[in-house]
Amino acid sequence: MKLNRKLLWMLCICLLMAFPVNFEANAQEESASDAVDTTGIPPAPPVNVQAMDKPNDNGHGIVITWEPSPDEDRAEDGVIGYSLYRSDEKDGDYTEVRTIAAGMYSIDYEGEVYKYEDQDDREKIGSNPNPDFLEKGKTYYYKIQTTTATGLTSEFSEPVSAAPRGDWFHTGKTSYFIAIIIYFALVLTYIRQAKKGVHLYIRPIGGIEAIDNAIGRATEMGRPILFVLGTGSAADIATIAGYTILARVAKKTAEYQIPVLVPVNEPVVMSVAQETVRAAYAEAGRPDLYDEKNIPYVTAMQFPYVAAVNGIMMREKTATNFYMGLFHAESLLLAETGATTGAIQIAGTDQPAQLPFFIAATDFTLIGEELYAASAYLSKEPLLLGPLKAQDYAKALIIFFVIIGTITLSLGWDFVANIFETSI
Amino acid sequence: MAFYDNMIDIDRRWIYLVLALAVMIPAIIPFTVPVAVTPEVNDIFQFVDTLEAGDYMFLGIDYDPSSMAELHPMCRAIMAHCFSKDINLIMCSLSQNGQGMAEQIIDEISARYNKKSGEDYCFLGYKPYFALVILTMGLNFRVTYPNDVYGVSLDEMPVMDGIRNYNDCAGVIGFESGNIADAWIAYANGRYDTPVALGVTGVMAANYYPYLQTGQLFGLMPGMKGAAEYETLFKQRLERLPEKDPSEDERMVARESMAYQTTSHIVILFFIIISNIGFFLSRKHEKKII
Amino acid sequence: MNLSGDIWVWVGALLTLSIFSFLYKDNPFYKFAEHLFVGVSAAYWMCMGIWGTLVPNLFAKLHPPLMKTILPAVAGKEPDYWYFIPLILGIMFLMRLSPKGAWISRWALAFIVGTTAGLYLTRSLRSDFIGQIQYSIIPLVTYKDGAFNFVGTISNIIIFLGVFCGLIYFFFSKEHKGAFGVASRVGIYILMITFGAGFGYTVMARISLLVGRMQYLFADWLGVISR
Amino acid sequence: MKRTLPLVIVFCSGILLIIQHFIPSEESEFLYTYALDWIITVGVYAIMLGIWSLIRVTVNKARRDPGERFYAITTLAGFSFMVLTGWRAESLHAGSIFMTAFNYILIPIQATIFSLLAFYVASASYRAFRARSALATVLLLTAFIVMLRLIPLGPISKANNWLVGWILMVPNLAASRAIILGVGLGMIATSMKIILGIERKYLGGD
Repeated sequence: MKLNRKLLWMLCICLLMAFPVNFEANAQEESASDAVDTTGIPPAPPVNVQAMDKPNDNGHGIVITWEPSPDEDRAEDGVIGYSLYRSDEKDGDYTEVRTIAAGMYSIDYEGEVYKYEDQDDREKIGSNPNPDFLEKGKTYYYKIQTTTATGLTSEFSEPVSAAPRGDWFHTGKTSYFIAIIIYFALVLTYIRQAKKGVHLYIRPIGGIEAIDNAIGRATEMGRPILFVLGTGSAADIATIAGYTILARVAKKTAEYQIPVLVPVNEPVVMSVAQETVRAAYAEAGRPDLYDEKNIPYVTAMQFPYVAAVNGIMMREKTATNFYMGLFHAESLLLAETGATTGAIQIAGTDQPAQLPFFIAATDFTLIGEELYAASAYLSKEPLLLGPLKAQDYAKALIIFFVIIGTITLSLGWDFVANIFETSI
Repeated sequence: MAFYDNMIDIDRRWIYLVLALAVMIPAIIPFTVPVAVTPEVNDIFQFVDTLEAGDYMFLGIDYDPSSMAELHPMCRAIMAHCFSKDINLIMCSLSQNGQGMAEQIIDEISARYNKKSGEDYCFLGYKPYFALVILTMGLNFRVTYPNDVYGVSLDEMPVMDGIRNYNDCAGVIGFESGNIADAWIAYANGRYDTPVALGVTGVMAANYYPYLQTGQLFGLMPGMKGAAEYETLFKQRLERLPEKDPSEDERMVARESMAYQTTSHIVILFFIIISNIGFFLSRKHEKKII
Repeated sequence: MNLSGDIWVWVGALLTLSIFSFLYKDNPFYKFAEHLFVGVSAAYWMCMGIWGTLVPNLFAKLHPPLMKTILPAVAGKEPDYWYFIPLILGIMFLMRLSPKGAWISRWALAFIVGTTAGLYLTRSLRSDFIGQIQYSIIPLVTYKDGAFNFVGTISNIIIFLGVFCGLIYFFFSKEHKGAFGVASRVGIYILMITFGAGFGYTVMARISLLVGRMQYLFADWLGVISR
Repeated sequence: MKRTLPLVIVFCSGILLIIQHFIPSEESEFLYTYALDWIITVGVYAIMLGIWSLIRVTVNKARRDPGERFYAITTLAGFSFMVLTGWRAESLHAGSIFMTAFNYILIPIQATIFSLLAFYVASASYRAFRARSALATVLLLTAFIVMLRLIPLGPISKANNWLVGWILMVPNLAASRAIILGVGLGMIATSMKIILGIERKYLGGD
């Protein structure tokens, strides 16, 4: 019984709470159907008009935002457009910049906010001055007028002003900036450690022994070895990795006294390659065997280069072909010709698009980063080992962020994913 | 030497010869291969096909001359399809080198279907800053393009009478060889909710499939094969029409080239199969000896 | 049969056949075409470099009136003296030809290498690094039209595992043993799928190139088929 | 001086370009556009350098090696012909002898060398795509499935098309990302080493 009374009370309270709400809703409906006819009455201007310098730009942009006119959704003759006017004096002549259709709210804001970026950095178009050019540092005034479907216009909104200025840091790129600093620190730390002689472990890379075996085979057959450094420039990382492997190959060939042919397609690559081979021969104690003619410059053009290298393979009957560096469409052209001469072929490149062809046509392929790792593994140079370590730890960081990001995003939180969102 | 040893040791020159013959066959004995139509291409076709005469479509002819081989057939087929159904077209060309090429194809197809600029279609031409152009066209075409490419004011054109922006068009189909494709998705669809479909080069295709999944694109035509699929559907449509159509001599460029692709792919797959059979037989035999 | 009467078409056709002859074996015709190609392309790029780049991008900017017969559009422009820098750099670059002045050419090389290194760094950072991480963070469970999407979910899980195992495969600081080895094994399988697909997908484009050459021979030259 | 100054130049130009990336202001835009334009211009001088080296090698070959003499002269003749016909700005317009030679000598050779790839794709897949091991089988099967999409097989084609789309969108995407991430890290590290003067092989020997 006691319980029942409690229930009754609660029911009463609920009813009391519900009633006024219903009542209000009814009242609103009535007032709407009772609406005054607004036809012929000019609309109100927009509210909360603001102008500010456009962030992260080169200093020729102003952002104007405003909220809808109260008359935007009125039943009769609602607002259909907002016309934006600009002047360089507060009370001067205003010229129309743009009309924005009603309802085109900015996606950058929650709720109903309009945004227009007035931006133009061209002082002249052809030889005529550009009327829309915004001068850096100069103050511009803006006002807005609304228009209804029947063409009625409102009063102008109160003028607002802003001066465009150039920015000195792009805040949208903060995550890049932090990533760069962290990575810079990692690379430098590990290079220093490697230089100090700290042992940095690198796992054996499958196929390194394939390089030595291939050289051995050329020796047995008494035929030359071909080493192609690709069609990249001297400063491309794949070419740099190529030099290191070339040094190893050249040293072995000097010991076995077989020539290594290195046709190149860039003058600078040629001089580095010559230097590398000369040093390797000296290290092997056979500087007398070094012949500059074996490392010729062929031509800088891609297909003529391929035609010439294919010719070398066919005519010199090379026993082993190495392709280590940056390759484009020539990858398969070279590797298939090499296969027809019966040469053993070992390739390595960091170009994902060319890897399928090397995988299919050569005997062994170093995939992407394996090329860098192989060169570090073979040379044990601190300058190569250090960054490889740093790359490994950066990868670990990436795995960490991807796992955390994926888990949080799957649970419906996007804050980790948003770290990597950047405005460009 | 057992026959299976021959199977794994065919001289490469035989392979070259057979492939060369395979590529020549369709040139000597022309034939067309049935093209399996993928849903993403079919969606575009059905979209256009359900429109009524007098409806509007927007075409973005935004590719460079270097990707003409793949994108020209697509553009040609869709434009012909629209004109054959008396759909009005509004077109732009947002790639710097593409306008002349776009003009060529418009002249060709419009002449075949007897369509006139200003009455049945409007070619807006090239304007720089493609992202801004795509954005402002969502407000009104007249903002960036007061005139069409021939200098005629949009206000004086019967075809543009009462047509303001994408809302007045059924949808947008872009033919893209670069990052303009992203702008159509982000602005025309993302900002204005316009239905967008794209024809892209074969190399780009893989990157745009995800947008299909999310519904940001209502269709996608990838490379030569996509073009061939559309041509197939269009051809079927033409055959179903009762009256004789001026488009009977419509050339199905992409479909024709699929014949070469099919014969040569058959050859390559055939040799792969041969080599694997030979490989298994010889290995089996080796085991027996041991 | 409608043989072409244009001598240039014949030149093109004979050169095409010479290159194709390499498929049978190396021969003097191929060797001739190869050597001709090297010479002609070198001269072509040189002329294009001079008339297409040096003249409009350098000389016309330094001294517009001098170039007005070639480029009428620049006639009224003011000279831009900033362009003395690339002119000097270019001359320094050519110093490589003299054994004594070779060291000066390193300054120009240093400018090119430094600038490209800066560009590469920021570009890779955006497209290969931050961008790839951003796209790799995807929800594992997906819904389509409010209902659980089975294929989408499986696909996203495979993408996640693929990126994870692929990165493990390229991890060099730890020997690939145990669970680590399993992940790296999965990584290499997914890599192979990619390479197989990459190979298969490009075949179509390569065949198109061959068809183009065949059409040149049979339609433009021999005229046995219509194009 | 000979060794240090280039490293200073590398450091300054590299750091400037990196900093530029984070500064949206007009001064920074100016730097960026000019630097790019200058590199393109200086690149033309590199072509000249290459041509000089080519001519020297070819002339030497013609002098010393009677067997190669004919071919060396072919190269030199082709080169001189193009230089003589392309010696005026107008010769770059359509219809000139220079452009005709480009269209009927350069383009056919280049396109034909490129089209050899069609044959090589065939012979490489015949040799390489054998089910030697589990890994090779995976490679073989995906390549096979992807190539099969161009052969009409009725209902099988439909399923196959879906599968090809899925392979491209899912495993292909994942593995490419792993490669690109690793290569990108290497690229950034090398750029850093170059800018800081740690890596200096590209400067060549003395």
